[in-house]
Amino acid sequence: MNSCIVAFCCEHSAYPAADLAGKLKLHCPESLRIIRVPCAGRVDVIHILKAFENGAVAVLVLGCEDGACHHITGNTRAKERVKYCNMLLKEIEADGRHVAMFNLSPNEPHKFVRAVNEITKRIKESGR
Amino acid sequence: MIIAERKPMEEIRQMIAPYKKLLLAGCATCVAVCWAGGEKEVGILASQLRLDQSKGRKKISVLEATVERQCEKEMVEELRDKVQEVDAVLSLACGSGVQTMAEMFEDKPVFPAVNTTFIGMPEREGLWVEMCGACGDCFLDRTGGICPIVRCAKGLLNGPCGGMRKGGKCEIDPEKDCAWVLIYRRLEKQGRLDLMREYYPPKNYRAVKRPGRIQAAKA
Amino acid sequence: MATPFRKILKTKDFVVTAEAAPEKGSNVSKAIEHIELLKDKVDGLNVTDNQSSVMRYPSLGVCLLIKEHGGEPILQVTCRDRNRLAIQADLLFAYSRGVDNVLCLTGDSIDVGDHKEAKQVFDLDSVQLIHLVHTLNSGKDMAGNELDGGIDFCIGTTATPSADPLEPQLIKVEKKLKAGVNFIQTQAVYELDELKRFTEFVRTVDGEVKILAGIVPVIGAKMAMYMNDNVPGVFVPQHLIDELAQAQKGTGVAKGIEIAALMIRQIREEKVCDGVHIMFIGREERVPELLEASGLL
Amino acid sequence: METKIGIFLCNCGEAIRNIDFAATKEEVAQIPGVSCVNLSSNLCLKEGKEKMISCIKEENIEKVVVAACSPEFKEHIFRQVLEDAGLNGHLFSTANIREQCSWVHDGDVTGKAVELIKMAVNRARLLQPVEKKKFAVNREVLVVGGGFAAINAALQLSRVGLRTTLLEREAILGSETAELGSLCGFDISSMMSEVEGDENIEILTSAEVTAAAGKIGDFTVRIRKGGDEASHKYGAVVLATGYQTKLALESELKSDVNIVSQKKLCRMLENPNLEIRPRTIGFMFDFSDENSRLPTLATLNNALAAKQKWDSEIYVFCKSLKVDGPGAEKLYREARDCGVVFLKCEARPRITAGNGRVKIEAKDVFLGEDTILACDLLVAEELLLPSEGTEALSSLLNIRRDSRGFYQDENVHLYPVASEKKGIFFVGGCRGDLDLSRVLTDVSSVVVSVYELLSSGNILAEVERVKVDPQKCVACLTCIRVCPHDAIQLVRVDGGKEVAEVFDLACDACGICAAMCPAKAITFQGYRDEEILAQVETIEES
Repeated sequence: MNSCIVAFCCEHSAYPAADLAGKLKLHCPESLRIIRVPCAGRVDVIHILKAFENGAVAVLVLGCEDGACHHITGNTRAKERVKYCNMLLKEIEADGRHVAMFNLSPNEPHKFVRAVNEITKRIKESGR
Repeated sequence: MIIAERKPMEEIRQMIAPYKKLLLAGCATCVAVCWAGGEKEVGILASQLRLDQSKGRKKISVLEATVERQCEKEMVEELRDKVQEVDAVLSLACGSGVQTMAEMFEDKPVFPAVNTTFIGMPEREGLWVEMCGACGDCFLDRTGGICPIVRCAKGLLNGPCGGMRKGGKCEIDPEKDCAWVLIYRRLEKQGRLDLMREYYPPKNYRAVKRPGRIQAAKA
Repeated sequence: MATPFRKILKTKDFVVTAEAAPEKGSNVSKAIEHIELLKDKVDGLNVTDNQSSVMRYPSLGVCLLIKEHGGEPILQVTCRDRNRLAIQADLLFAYSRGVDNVLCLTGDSIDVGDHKEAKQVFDLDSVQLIHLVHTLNSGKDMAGNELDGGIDFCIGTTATPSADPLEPQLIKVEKKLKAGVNFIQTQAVYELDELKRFTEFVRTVDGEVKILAGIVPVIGAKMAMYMNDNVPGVFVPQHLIDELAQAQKGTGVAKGIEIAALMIRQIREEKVCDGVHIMFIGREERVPELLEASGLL
Repeated sequence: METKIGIFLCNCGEAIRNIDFAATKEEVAQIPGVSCVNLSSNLCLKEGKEKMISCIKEENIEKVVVAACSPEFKEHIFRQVLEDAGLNGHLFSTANIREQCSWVHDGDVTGKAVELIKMAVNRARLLQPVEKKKFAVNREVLVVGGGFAAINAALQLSRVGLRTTLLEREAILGSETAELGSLCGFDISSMMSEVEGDENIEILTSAEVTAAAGKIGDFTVRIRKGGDEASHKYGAVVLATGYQTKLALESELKSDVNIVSQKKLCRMLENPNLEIRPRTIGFMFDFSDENSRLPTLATLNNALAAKQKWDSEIYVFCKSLKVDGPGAEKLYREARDCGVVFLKCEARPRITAGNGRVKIEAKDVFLGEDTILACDLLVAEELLLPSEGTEALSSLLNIRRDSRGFYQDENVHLYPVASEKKGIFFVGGCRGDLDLSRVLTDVSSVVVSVYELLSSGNILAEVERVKVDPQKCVACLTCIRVCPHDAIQLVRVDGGKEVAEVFDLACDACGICAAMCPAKAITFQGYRDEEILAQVETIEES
């Protein structure tokens, strides 16, 4: 099973950044699956856990920078939930699985690619 | 409102270790409102258990169900056929819900997945604080509406104790306010400090003969 | 045979008491050592009751030892470990063996001790305990039944003069005074004006009660900060901590004694209160040195 | 019967080369529920759209999936196509096979394209229609405040035909503005008469807000004036409550007669029969509060006035001089040319006062050594603080403030005048250290925003895009507390039970409430849990 990465991308920052990465012909791993959400604050713990249940190896939640969230507290909520998810995963020693949150602006495609590469590196390190 | 907190995964694992098929039963009232055992938490725990592949744990199948209130026999009855299908029930309701479930389905083991902690209120979303200890002999009229039985670490009727920290904080936790300082400030504001100056004799700790039983006069 | 504490309170102008802290275990040799050392040097020896909620040899046990060795024990009773039946029974037993001074305390909370999962009792609190002793003194138990054989305790309690905010503490002290106490042994005091403010207040409510200022010598900045965070009722002011921080290595104890002795002298000369209660936590053997340094021997 | 889904592929005029569209077409045709698959090379142009409309009508497609470029790019175009074909615009899902598939990977990516289309189809299958409706809105505007910003806002709002209420706490309007006027060199008397004369503006003086409720287009504000209180309805609320200043001085110096504020110096300058004229004057600012745009302007104007009137020696102590307002640089040049001495110091000067003189000790960065100046008069540094009642009003209106207590959360999307709550705006000094030119730009942007919202008397918005199911809601108030736009309130349903309800106009469709609701009672059309999880489930099939 290839190491599938699910990325919940906020339509105000991460999704346009992903598009820009495409326009600039930057390279991303093919196993990346982007799911568009109106705000990182919409991503709930159950969505992340279900992604793992369906075979994802890593889940990325990508939202706006602090102080630039279109919905003021969306990115902070997402950060709290990702922290809670990491705790839930640690509880069941699912160290092979990773969930991480990164903040970026819509004009930062390189940051988007760096986030994907960072999570891929973590997967390799944990030998999945 | 009853406040509860989910048990650590380690405890839950030990309880359900011998069983292959489980029913996770949530309750949509108190434990849902305090984010401990509602339909959403049932989904999260079920997902966690399915993902729990560590150290060769055998795959378990998990059914999910949530009833309006698990402390009502008729509502728990709706789960009868699902309970027949499984080896054990993991209830995310408060203690009263778990025991109603255990009573209704005596042939199946029923386990608690949450710890029922106290009767309280949310200070802000995500933070709940204890307000009432259900002592059966309410004392709030004499303390300006602040209960020293549960909000004072020692439950004193003639507070505060000598260990009160600077700034009116509790002896055991510098973050918590000393209940008797709160009472003092409120009674002072209302000009009713005589209530605090009054001597209160030892409390009747048997006001509710445990386990409590209340027979409504009209039924 | 030592003179009864109640008589000392009436006659002596400057009363001095100290503490004999029971140890963990049944070997009482250390306790006896402290008793022999202090019994003739002080007017009364308090025996702590599971101090800081740490399980130890019972307070009543050491009181009987003090009696045997001719000292004047003061039994400390807390409400944390025993409900109203057990406390009344203990008091009957204590009085029957000649221990007739009792210090009524609420007691530290379980969380500061070493049995952090024990069930707290707190059936009574310190004020209710004082009322209870009076009830026993009047020949009845709490349920109103007649007692076979009278009781007559000399009653003491504690107070925290440096509490912040102070008014709630003073309300409680007032309740204790109205319940009727013979003497007060305060918590550790480091600021003279706080002690003065406290004694003035007590005098307005009850003229005869004897006030003994609590003296806890501090032998180092680190210990002071530890006590501020962990020992209930102890608030070492910052200026004292800084002073201790400057003291060179090894002279901490001497510095602590020097500061405490200065405080005792001031209290005595300015007649701020009727005596002192020395609590040299963990270093009972240095108490004579302090007594000497403050001119009390 | 499966819902009929139509897939429309677009190879974007051969711009997408590494996807085999024939194979894709064949494979996606087998997805359950898909009734037709069309390939086009210019789906977003006129010809492509017409073919799409005719296909939808002929095949009576119920849900549409477009596999083409990014939705950020063309989503609105395709929604319009659906509406033209008689379908609800929401029954539309996209697969981004250009930017996020063809362009971002090299080599053949047909496999991934098929998966992305499967994801889009899984989501499309569950989509539900969302209607649009014109919501009537109240066209009256409430402007809170009585200063320069408030008056200008009221004037311009009434000029664009919106009835405005100007609410001032003090007894008279513009009490501080008069002094500010002379400080910053312009005449405000004409403005005052204009606002009193305008019958489109109702002025309520010595009045204050005691309660506020409701949302954009329907704010109910209770105002106490004199003895009685009355409730009024407004479509929007503009806060222009300004700021207040406090001398940044040690307490014992505050009472010294030789240390004054900018306003006091202003009065001294205008006082014709002033006995003694200060020979040397010292100014100080930008030490304890680097928001010093206004103090800089006030200092430059006062220094020039003092130079011309009294020809006194003037020394200005500051950490950095902020002259970014229009005309500020010119003022600074003028001041220097006529002999005002500027001293730049890192640390705050030490001030001692006594026997009629004020001693200032400071270390000038360029001179390098300590300079000690004894002067007759010191104009001390003033701290800019939110005006009285800012905290109370912000809790009444349930809006956020920045870290210094001024209005407007420090969020880039809110600048210049918006609040996170639709329909509430901030103008002028109440949201920070603004010179008068910036206040005027604030006013014009507020007028444009309010006009855009209220002018037509109704706002077109989606109906129940985010909806609370009254049966499942246990009124735990989590959604009301977490909604960043305060768009949810507790209402009593006809059965008497209180439940949460989302106010469609105020809702900004972020979905935070849907994620936080413990009873899963909130549905967010287009991004419901089922719709997100349906996309997640496609991973298993790959």
